[in-house]
Amino acid sequence: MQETDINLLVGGPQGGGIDSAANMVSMAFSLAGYNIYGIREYHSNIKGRHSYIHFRIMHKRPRSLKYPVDIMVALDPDTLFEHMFDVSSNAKIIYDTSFDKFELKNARMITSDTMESIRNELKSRNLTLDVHGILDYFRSVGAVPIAMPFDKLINDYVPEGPATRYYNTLGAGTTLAILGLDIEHANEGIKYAFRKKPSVVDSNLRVIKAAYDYVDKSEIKPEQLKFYPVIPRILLTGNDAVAIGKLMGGLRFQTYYPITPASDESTLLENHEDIKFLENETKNLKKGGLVVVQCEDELSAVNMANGGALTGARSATATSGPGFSLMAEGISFAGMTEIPLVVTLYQRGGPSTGLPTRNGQSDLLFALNTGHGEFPKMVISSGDMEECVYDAMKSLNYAQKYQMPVIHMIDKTLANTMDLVPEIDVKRVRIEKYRDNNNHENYKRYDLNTDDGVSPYGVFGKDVFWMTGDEHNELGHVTEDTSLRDKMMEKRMRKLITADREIPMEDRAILYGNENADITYITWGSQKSLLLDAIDELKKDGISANLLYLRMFAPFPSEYVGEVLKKSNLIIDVESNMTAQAAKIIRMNTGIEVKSSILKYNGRHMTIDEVIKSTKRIMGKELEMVVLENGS
Amino acid sequence: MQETDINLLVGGPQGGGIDSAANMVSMAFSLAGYNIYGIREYHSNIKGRHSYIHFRIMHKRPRSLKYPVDIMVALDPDTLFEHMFDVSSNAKIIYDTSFDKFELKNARMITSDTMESIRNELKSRNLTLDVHGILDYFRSVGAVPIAMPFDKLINDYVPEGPATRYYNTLGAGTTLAILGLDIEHANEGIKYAFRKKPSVVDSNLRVIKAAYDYVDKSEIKPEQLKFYPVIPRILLTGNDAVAIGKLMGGLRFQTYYPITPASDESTLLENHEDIKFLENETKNLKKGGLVVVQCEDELSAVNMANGGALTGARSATATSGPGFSLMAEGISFAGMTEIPLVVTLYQRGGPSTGLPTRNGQSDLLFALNTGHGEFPKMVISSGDMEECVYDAMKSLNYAQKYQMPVIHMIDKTLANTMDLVPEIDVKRVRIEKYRDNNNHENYKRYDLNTDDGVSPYGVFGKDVFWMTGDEHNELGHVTEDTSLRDKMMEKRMRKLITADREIPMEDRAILYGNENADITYITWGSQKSLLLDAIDELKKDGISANLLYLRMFAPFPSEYVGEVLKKSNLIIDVESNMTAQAAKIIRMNTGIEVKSSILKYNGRHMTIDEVIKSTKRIMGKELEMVVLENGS
Amino acid sequence: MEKSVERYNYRSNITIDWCPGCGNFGIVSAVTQALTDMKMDPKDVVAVSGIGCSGKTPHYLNIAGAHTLHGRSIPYAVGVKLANPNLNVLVMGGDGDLLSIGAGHLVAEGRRNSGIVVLLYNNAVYGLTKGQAAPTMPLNEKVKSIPRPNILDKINPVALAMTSGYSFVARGFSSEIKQLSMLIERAMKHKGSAIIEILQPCPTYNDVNTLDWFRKRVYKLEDDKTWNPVVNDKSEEEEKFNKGYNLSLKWGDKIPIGIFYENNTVPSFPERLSKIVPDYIKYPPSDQDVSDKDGYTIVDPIKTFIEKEIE
Amino acid sequence: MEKSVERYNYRSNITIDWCPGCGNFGIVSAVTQALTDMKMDPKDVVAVSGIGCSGKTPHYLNIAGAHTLHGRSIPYAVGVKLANPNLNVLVMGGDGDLLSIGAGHLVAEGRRNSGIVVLLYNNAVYGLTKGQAAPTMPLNEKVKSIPRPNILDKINPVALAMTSGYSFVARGFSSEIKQLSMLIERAMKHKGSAIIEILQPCPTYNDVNTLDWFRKRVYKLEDDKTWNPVVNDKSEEEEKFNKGYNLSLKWGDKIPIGIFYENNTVPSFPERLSKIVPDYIKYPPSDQDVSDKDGYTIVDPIKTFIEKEIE
Ligand SMILES: Cc1ncc(C[n+]2csc(CCOP(=O)(O)OP(=O)(O)O)c2C)c(N)n1
Ligand SMILES: Cc1ncc(C[n+]2csc(CCOP(=O)(O)OP(=O)(O)O)c2C)c(N)n1
Ligand code: SF4
Ligand code: SF4
Ligand SMILES: [Mg+2]
Ligand SMILES: [Mg+2]
Repeated sequence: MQETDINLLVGGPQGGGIDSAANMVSMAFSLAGYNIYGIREYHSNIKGRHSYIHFRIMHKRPRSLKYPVDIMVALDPDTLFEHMFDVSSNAKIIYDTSFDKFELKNARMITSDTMESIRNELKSRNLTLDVHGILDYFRSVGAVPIAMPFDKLINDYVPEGPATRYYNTLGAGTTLAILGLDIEHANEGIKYAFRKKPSVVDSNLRVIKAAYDYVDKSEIKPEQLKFYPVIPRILLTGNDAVAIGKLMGGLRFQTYYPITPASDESTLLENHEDIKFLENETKNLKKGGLVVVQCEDELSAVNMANGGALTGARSATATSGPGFSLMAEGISFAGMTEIPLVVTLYQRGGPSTGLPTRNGQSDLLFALNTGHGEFPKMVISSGDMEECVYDAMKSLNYAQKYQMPVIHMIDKTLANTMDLVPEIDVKRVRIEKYRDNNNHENYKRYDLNTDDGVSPYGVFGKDVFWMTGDEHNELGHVTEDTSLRDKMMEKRMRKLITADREIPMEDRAILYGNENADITYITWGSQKSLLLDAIDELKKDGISANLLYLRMFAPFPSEYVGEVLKKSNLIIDVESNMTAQAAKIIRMNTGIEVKSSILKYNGRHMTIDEVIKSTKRIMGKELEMVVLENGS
Repeated sequence: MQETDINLLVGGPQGGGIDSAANMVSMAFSLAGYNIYGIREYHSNIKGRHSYIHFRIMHKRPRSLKYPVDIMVALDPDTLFEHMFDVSSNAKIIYDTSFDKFELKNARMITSDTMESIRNELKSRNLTLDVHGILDYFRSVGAVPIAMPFDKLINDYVPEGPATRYYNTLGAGTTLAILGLDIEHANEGIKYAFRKKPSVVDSNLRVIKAAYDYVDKSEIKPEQLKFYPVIPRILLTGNDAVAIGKLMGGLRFQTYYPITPASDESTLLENHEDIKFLENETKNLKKGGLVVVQCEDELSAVNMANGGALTGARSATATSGPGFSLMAEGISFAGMTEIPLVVTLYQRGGPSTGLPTRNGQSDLLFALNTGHGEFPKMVISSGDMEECVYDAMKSLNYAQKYQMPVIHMIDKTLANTMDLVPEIDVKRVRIEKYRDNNNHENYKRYDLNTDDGVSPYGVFGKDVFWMTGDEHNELGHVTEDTSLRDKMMEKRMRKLITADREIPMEDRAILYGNENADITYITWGSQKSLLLDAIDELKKDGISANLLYLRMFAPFPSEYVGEVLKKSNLIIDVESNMTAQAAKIIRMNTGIEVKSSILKYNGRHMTIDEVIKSTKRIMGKELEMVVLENGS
Repeated sequence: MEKSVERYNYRSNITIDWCPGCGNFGIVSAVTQALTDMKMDPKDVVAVSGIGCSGKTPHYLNIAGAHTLHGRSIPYAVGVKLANPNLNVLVMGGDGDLLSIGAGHLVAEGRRNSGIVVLLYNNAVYGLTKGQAAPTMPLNEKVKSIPRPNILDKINPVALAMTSGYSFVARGFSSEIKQLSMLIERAMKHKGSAIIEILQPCPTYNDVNTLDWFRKRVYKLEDDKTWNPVVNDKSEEEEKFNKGYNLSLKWGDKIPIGIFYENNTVPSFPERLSKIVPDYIKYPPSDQDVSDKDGYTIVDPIKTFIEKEIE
Repeated sequence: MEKSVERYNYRSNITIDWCPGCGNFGIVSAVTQALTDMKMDPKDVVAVSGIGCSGKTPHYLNIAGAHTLHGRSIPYAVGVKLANPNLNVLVMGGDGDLLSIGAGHLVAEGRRNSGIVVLLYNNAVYGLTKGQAAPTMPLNEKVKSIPRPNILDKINPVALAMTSGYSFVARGFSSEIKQLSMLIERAMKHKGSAIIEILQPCPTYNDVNTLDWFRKRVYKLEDDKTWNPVVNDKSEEEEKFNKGYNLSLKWGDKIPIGIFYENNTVPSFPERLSKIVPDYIKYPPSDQDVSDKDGYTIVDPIKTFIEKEIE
């Protein structure tokens, strides 16, 4: 029997409970022993516009998503139109009977541009511009629309209404019923999804019952789903994972200004200022809470975090592109004054306000070169949940050890990925502290007598010292002396050489797969796990591929990357941007030009089908660069 | 007879009138038919700290400075100490008799770090730690100290005092007298230097007389200076030159927030809001003044300039590193919304506040990659006065033609260089306007129907249209449609390809000198003219060198640069930064690694002597990278 | 402001994607009402916004619109206004936009008095980023979108605007459309910079300051016939300023809406510039020729910067 | 603040490079006087400045010093204060620094009330960048360093601070060292955030507001024995606020210096945080252990973020 591999899409209006549906489905499947992997797509809008979650459910842990999907749940008519090309033949499409009368032109929330292409598409197929037309289309490709009387069903089980509030649960519940999940799992899913709103649990449970009863009585034949034993896991998004990692890594002072998709991290932290500690042997330690400050803007956020770090507190901030642009000056200051600062940079679709809720990997060169003048900084990137957790810890470590700003990059896709992660290992990463000052009498903040460039770190409250963003002497006073200036510049930059020497290669670049493959993929960020899946897929077609996965851009592992690529055959760079930024950085550091690339900049997550198809086009020399287009 | 080539240094306390002295000397020499080239060095301080001007005077136009100097004027004792290594054997050193009793330890304004190295130096030579010691040192190397009773002399000629106010004129006047300049030229110099303070002209003229009388009566034998006919020239600094170019180029709206070394440009413009027009044929044109706004900060400056540009006004702002860091978000917005914005970026010593009044070329990679997301921008750089003028005009042209932000880079050395420039050519650069909109009925701000990526530019006041930093459709309304997104990204980036195709190579990269030289220098910015002089010098030693001079970093002339460098032998990169940024950009774009470099990051201007010496060390394979150290 | 149009639809045909019941709908109505009443040529009015739910407004209006950056609407608006002082420039900003990230510009504009009209949408939350506390939410207030009572105190927009130097300061309410449109019209006719704080329910995130909550509390200043906040002579300035300011501090069971202060004796920035910049109003930066018929500069660099020439 | 020292020299041995006659010398004297009077342990006081002539102050003091970025001294100070609420944090900022580029932070700090002490050096110019008009220079004023009368209006620092919510607001004069040191001491003892506008002659650039000009005009509020600006009970708040505010508008032949307003009923941010963050004052962020003896985390991720676990 083939392994279960379900691709599912739940779509509906923003504010219509897609999130709860996603949480509920995830929990239900995980209780049946499955793993899930999902990504949310939504507009920059509070209520009404089209939003959806794309899921994949497997027993082994899925690491990528795939089109077409096997089941689609449409909580509004817009979903049917928006995803007309996203379903497989055979797919089941669950929707509300009442949509039947709906005309495309009344779908107010579909933007005019998208509307136009849908209209053209339907017209070209001679289909009517309404739900009938789209259903005809689905049928024509072999998909199976399943109409359900949403309102009636809900009213029967939850007479107090309003029915619209339960569409999400009904849709999700029906999906679970069809997929053959036990109703108990579905119920647990509800309890989890609404854990913060206990008052609505009961009514939602009744809706689940409605869904199961309906499927039971209908002609639909539920799947035979195998159940597996459950192992402990945590359902995390990238935002969650970074928050957890930061707290574990010793973060005690976080500043932020709200911005998508970064602020979910800070909000989570803000709700957990009351830290729970491990019990063993921490009895006599000085334990306190976490301080999270919502600032007036990002200028304040970055500089306030710098200020916090001056007291010895592990400090960080988190933002995305527009906020990061405002932080350049503060980052340059941290570099100059050797402040351990961590900035978590959540990339979204740019430039400017861009696509504020969509994916992008277009801030890499900016992060690498941000801030005026020359100063050491580290730029690291995570590509999956575990890396989010442990890299967040390591970022704080690096910042402390090398006394410099560390930019930790996450992309929106990863931030909004839902993944079931096996238990977190509290002993995986050791916490490393700054080099302590033990000369309180004659403390020199910027002691030049250091081989590795790192001077002992004194802190306000324990030491009297000075610091300034002007060029300074060892005491931290302003100087314009030419030779001291040279020495200070060299001392600061030397720390980067130290970091380059000390940090193990597996934290910087990893070659996954066979050294002698036909294809070498290069990537960073959220495409990592997708490409690992792709390599497995390609193997089935007899194509061998490996992956040079980049995790650290400064200091850049030039030598290693150069060596790997020199041995490579066809190199394909895979990035969610337009200008292949990682490839540029590779060329700048190694001279090697990567000619082939698979790029995506429409703001949506990459899916494995499009990557594999593009790979084959590149192998067939049809194209050097392929731009991916999946997603609604 | 050898050509006159005088290297002169006038030093004294900040606020002590060094500027006026410089202006006066320049004007006096220029009236004698000479050319001058001078650079100011000063602390970030208003009054008291050491400041100096380093000059070179020749009949043919000098393009670089040289140590050691032939004459040094010390307006305070500090100058003697600070410049102990900067004088040639034979040099004349003019100073005040009263300094004689001065002890080094009383030189409060010498920073402790510099103080320490001077002290060590004197001690190691067994000299006393006072003016006697330093004078002994000067005598030991063959220099000629000339003591003058500053106070007495001034009191005799300007009894109303205070004498200290006239030290600068006395020092400068004495220099002119010794160098054999006509007193009439000196007097004209005074009138020019104090043109804005007519009330002090007379007393300064009397001080000039004092100086000339003194030299006359002394044993000093003035030089025999040849006088040349005078041709019309303008005494410009880089700041002036950019201001003039901008105004000629059609600038009518400039915003700024004060910052060194940028604000002199804006202040000059602010004082000339009343534009004077050329008379021919401009009778019926709509002519008005220039608006300059001092803003509350750089966030306001960049965005207000963007706002101004939306009305069709040619708009710009000017700043240096710290302010530029704050402009990243506004530049990304200009890129996204296709606003013709010019930012003049005056580089100073970084990072952070750094060396606020010193030189640096360390903002190049930042400028190139500034702002989150991917958007087209142009980065150009000027290297001498003429380029400042005409590049300022071209920047405005490029911004208009390609509707994108243009960053025009100047370094502090160039900004504070004093140079006599032959008349400005008002017909050198044609003014190019944005592509006009002539479809006012159905105007689409971001019309996709364009081969070169450039859509007609409508302006507020003439057209109703929308614009947003979000991804948008042709009308300028927000869209998140995937295919429209791709098209808009491609349209915007296409403009850079257009610019790359249209702009002639001489505006982007120039190879000066013989194609087949032993050495190929690479540089940008203020080292241009110095290296041209160096090439001439080296020729005398039988060494052939040429210069690949870079003027445009985005779009980068990769092909041309690659071709030139492929043919080169020993390539030496010369930059005023630590990480050889231009060389990195070259490698990123061509794959070619430039291994040898001459770098300077102590904040002071490069001098030809140190460059030539370093070149020879590199040729002798003694070193690959040389760090320059001249300057006080 | 001389051009005028009859029967123009100031609403664009873009779908509004604000939540049902959002106070912003009322603001759009009031703006279009004012423009209609003033028969404003749509080319002569520019709507400038930042980022937020409020920031979407310009797209919904059929006048020139710039939807700019979070917090930067005022610099953009001032840029437009000073480069072309003949335009009417409206700023539409959220309370987060104008009072948090943009507070520095809001204060600076008081000193400049460029002649823009600022509409400050006060919903006490950051709408578009999911309901965090905005600078207008009082200390210890708990709305449904925040997990614990607000730890920051509020700033009073009317008091801040008056202190900063705005020469026209008012407060409106998004459901009092007639008064609001009157206020907008008055603000647009005022020469200096004007600001109108607009109380705006956000039913999605703010369940304290609801429509009803406001309805019960607001009262109109102009209903008191003795209320005259207009300064036409410097001698009235101190008294009227103090009255308006002290009144602005009232907040609670009764919330005054209307004009708090209008000072016609402060010259606007364009008026100040006119004294320095030749022909500023006639040929502002937006409207000049910068080249001759052959495309060359018309500036005489030597005469303009005369003192720099030698010989 | 419990530790204290006897006979400590709070002046560092760094050469001061301000111009002769600069008012900043008086400010340094007043600060060291206050610290001496309070016997402050130098490790417990942090001086935070921005960029400007004013920004150099921390180097001249023998206490912990952070000379930060132009306009950002308040965020830095707040970062230090909130990460270690047991420190005394003094901000030393220019009028350009705090009221122009940093005005947004100045306003926001009123809402936060973190308990920092802001010394605002008012010389009406941008000293370090050669004398441009600062936001404290009135409209049409012409000092020697600007080529034409000021085209921007001034902002009133005391009025702005009160409007923003500072719970201690005063004005001093750099030549009234005794009063100024008293004001600083009072401000440091106040729990919430305090601000002191300090009138400071800049003889190099400002030839209008000279030492004499100020000398002739200033008078001390405390000389009027009936003057009591301190609010210890909410009921006094409105009246005392209005009095202080209205007084702050007086400027001309007579300029009041002293305390305008002190409100002890507004909880400071550390007090607010103490209610949420466990052991905040005892073990603030600066003072916690974050790893066990083997160097591993002491945080239990599951218990802390419990709702995220499955099974
Ligand atoms: C520099 C920057 N920081 C943060 C954001 C994210 N952001 C978008 S809207 C918004 C706040 C919206 O609140 P408000 O200004 O009150 O407007 P409202 O949505 O309530 O109308 C924020 C913080 C951004 N777009 N840019
Ligand atoms: C971001 C940034 N912009 C501009 C500057 C340049 N700058 C240095 S000091 C200063 C103003 C100083 O004025 P003020 O704050 O009043 O201090 P003062 O010198 O008068 O004490 C400015 C604009 C800077 N350092 N950083
Ligand atoms: S979130 Fe609030 S402000 Fe935003 S649209 Fe919805 S109701 Fe209006
Ligand atoms: S410029 Fe003014 S403020 Fe600065 S040091 Fe000199 S006198 Fe003081
Ligand atoms: Mg709001
Ligand atoms: Mg000042």
